[in-house]
Amino acid sequence: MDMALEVAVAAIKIFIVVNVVQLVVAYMIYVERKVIAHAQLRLGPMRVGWHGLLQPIADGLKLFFKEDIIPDKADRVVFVLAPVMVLVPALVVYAVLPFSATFYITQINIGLFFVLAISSLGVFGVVMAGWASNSKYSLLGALRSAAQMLSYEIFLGFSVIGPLMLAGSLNLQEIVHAQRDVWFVFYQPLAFIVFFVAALAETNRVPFDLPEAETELVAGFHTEYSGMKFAFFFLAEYASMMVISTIGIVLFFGGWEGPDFIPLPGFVWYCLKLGAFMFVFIWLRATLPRYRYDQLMRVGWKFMFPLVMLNIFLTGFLKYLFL
Amino acid sequence: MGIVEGKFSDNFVTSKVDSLVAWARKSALWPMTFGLACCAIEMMASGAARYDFDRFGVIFRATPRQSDVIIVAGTVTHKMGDAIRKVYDQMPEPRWVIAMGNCATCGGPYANYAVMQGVDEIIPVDVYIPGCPPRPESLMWGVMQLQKKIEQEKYIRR
Amino acid sequence: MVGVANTSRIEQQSTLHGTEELVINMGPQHPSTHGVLRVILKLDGETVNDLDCDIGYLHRGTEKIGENITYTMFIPYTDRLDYIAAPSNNLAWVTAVEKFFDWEIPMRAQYIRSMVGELSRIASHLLWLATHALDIGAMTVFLWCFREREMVLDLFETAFGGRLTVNAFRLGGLHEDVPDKFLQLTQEFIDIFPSRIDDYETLLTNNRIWLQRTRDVGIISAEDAMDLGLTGPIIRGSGVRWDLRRAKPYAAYPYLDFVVPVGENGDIYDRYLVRIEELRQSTRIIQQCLDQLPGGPVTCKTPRTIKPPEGEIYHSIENPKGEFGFYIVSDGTTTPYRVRIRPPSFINLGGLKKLCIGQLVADVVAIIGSIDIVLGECDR
Amino acid sequence: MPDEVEENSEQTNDAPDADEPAEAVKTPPGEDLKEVVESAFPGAVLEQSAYQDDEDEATFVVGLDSIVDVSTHLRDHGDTLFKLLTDLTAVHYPEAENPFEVLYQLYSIEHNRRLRLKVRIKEGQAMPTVSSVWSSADWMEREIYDLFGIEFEGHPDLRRILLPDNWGSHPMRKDYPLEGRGERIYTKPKRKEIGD
Repeated sequence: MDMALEVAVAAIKIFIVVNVVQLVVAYMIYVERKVIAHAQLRLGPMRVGWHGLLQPIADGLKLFFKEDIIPDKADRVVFVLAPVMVLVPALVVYAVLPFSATFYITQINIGLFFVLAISSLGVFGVVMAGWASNSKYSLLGALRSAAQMLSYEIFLGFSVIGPLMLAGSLNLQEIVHAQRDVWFVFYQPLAFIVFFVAALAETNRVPFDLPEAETELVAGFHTEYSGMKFAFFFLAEYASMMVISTIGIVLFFGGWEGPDFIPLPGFVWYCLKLGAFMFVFIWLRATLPRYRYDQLMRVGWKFMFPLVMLNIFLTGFLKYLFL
Repeated sequence: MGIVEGKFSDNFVTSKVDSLVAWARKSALWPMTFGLACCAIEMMASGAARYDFDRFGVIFRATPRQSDVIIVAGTVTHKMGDAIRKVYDQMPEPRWVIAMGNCATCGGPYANYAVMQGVDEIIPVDVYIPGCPPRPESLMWGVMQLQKKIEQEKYIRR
Repeated sequence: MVGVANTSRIEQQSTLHGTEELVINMGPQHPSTHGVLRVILKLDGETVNDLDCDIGYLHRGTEKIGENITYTMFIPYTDRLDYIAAPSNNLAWVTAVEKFFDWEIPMRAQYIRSMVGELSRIASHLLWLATHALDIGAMTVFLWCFREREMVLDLFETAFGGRLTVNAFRLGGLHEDVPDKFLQLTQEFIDIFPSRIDDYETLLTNNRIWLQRTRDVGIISAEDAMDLGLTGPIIRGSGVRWDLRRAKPYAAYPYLDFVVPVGENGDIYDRYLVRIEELRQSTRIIQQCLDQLPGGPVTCKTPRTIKPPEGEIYHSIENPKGEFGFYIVSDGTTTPYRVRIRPPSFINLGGLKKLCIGQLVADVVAIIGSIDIVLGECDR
Repeated sequence: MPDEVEENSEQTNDAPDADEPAEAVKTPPGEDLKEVVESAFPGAVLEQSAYQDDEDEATFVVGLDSIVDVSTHLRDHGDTLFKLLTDLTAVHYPEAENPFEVLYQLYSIEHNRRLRLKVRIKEGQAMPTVSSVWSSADWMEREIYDLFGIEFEGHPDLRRILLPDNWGSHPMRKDYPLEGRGERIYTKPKRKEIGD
């Protein structure tokens, strides 16, 4: 009986999280359009609902009712599977993310490992999309994307080792508890820089948005996708942005915990931090030009890699000395 | 195209769904950037700060697969004709065409051997916008005209 | 993406080479080619091994039209050649036709011509900066540049009634005098514009990513640039201090003081710096025009029908894109016998292959941006 | 590199040229250039003219055989240094004995001078290419081939450049109509399947 109850509670939680995530992601796109518009002295969506508030819903509905084209020369099965392969890992990761001290779907002692493992599956979807489209732009976009995501995955993996050593656990909740006094970003600034850059590259954001470089490769790997399948890619991109931001918050900014002198519920703290993270992502997009492919790789291997190695070494050394 | 074509008469459900779909479509018109000549510059100006097409939910997409409306902005030559037709064929239904400027409408001042006398020789046009080139305000008028047209379209029943 | 109109040298070869190299086709409708240019690239990985341009998607037969209409009627067609800097083209055409005659153009008209010519240079360079930055992924510069470009277009609207295609000048001077409000608004624009140039430079000039993307990319030496016939900011970026406003002065340029900026390395970054400096110099020129602007009539006495004597002339001016000239053969009637447009974009684009081979795909986009082409005048 | 023209108060629309010092004896424009050419290739300049004796409009008519040699000489000689081929175009005179005039508009940055070379050819006669002298001639010769139908011998890549391959005629000739389908041979492509 307990078992059944547990399953039911979990199912409800999953239902809430998945739907809320979709909605939040849709509105994140709206916020991005608004923020960028104001950075560029424009207004952004204004006509659809009050200040364009219904814009994401209109976009979504429109895409839903749009004709769904599968190109003649495409590999049909893979073509259809690819958007699912991108979106599902991005959503599955939410299973272990702690939104507050009490609100999470599940808590496993290899949480961080799980996140890294699942979120890196997304790259398969991208490669599949590029290959199945049978278009050169898509293929080039997918190749770039794969190379970029694979190499920055490494730095991302190494950059979380510092906080892990400090927390001594892979469980996301315990990592947050370990930061009750001081956020790890103060102990681990180097790791945070590397993490942030790698996060930008992982989510294909400016200045590392090469796979979708509109002016070079039309729309990158999803050039041939239309309608809902395209919407899937869009949702997945923003969902994984939220995942990465949450990981950043958990590892470096104390998760749902805030300073004690401001009594706010944990979930509010989480939302505030997430909003700040997202804002920085959008801000960068409004400011920076794009790196070139080889420069991206050079930044990764010649700059980030030594930096993150140095960080691990220093952390270990200092921990051995003082703790 | 209608889902329940010829099955029911008009009723509350179908008309409400129709108006919802029409609202979604008219509120999220994504044009394909198809700048050909002078009008393209005015089209870019429409997307820029002063005129800001984003207010209407109009954002320019680079690939025909993800766009709803193609704004033919500029002179269509015979050499370009094939390409326009191909792009139009790549767009998913429902799709609309705006002929921006005199050249796309009727050849404009270029009545000669190289220029196609209006893009409607190859693709069906929904809205014609006069001007050489039309000011961004005119383009906005054209888009609003298209929105009115979309409002009247039906999806569930035809 | 679309359109296979002309056979390409590259496509033919690719069948021989088989699967070794990837041939991709950019355009004719492609967001980064600034209009309807088709570029066929042969790639080895991301490196460009060979390149072929296919132009003519905007060939509107302007030269043929010119043979069939009168000299005055052709002025609006020149607007639509380099539609980004329309008054400059008007200037080229009217000064070319005036070369047939010995009219005394009033100084007020000459100064206004220079001033409007420089305003159109600003408009053109702003559009170049906007699209070039967008190609490299900097989106905000695009919108900032359009903000100032709108101001320039407003000035055109005040003076001539049109935004983009203004039909600004007439043979023998101007159609009518510009309103005082135009001069006043121009002064206001000139006052704020230098600080706006600083804004763009803040975003780009010392931006590490911008430097990495533009420095030592697309280098061309002065000798090569001359061999390829490149003109305008490109040849100046390679260190040749040559500007037709100085070399063969026209309009009011003999009386105006300005510096011709040059680069050193001839890479994209130098062309960027040259154009930014030209923006500042244009501001200076306009300020001088405003200060020195004489009064008096704006048009000289011209015959009712323009009938140049038999003969042929070539006259060119320094357009924002490069040397823009007209070769006109007159047979003594009211219509020209032959109108040849010397298009800077067409000839500058001819140098693209030399600039691109051995570079990366992403650089091709940046290089096309740095050449600053406009297809209306390239294809005519 | 090039000498700047400081004192240049002459206006362009005035006929006399701006750069040359006042001449005591009236010589036809481009006389010094003619001497440079004639010293290497005697008799190469068939005709010499200039509109209203404007120095910038100096024009030499050159023979078909000597155009490449004369061009190379003018490019390399220290007194001329015409390194920039500004323009290369053609004019069609249907009634003339040699109906096609091919023009080479040269410019020397070092000396700030212009010179026009002309070659008159018959219908169907091929021109030698100057793309080995100036690379910029490559595209301009293709354009002349496209619009006038003049062939260039030895051109590396002579294809149509502005019009589609299947055009079949040369619109800038005087006998080609401005409007109408005329002699155009052009077939619309067949409608293709969606997604092709």
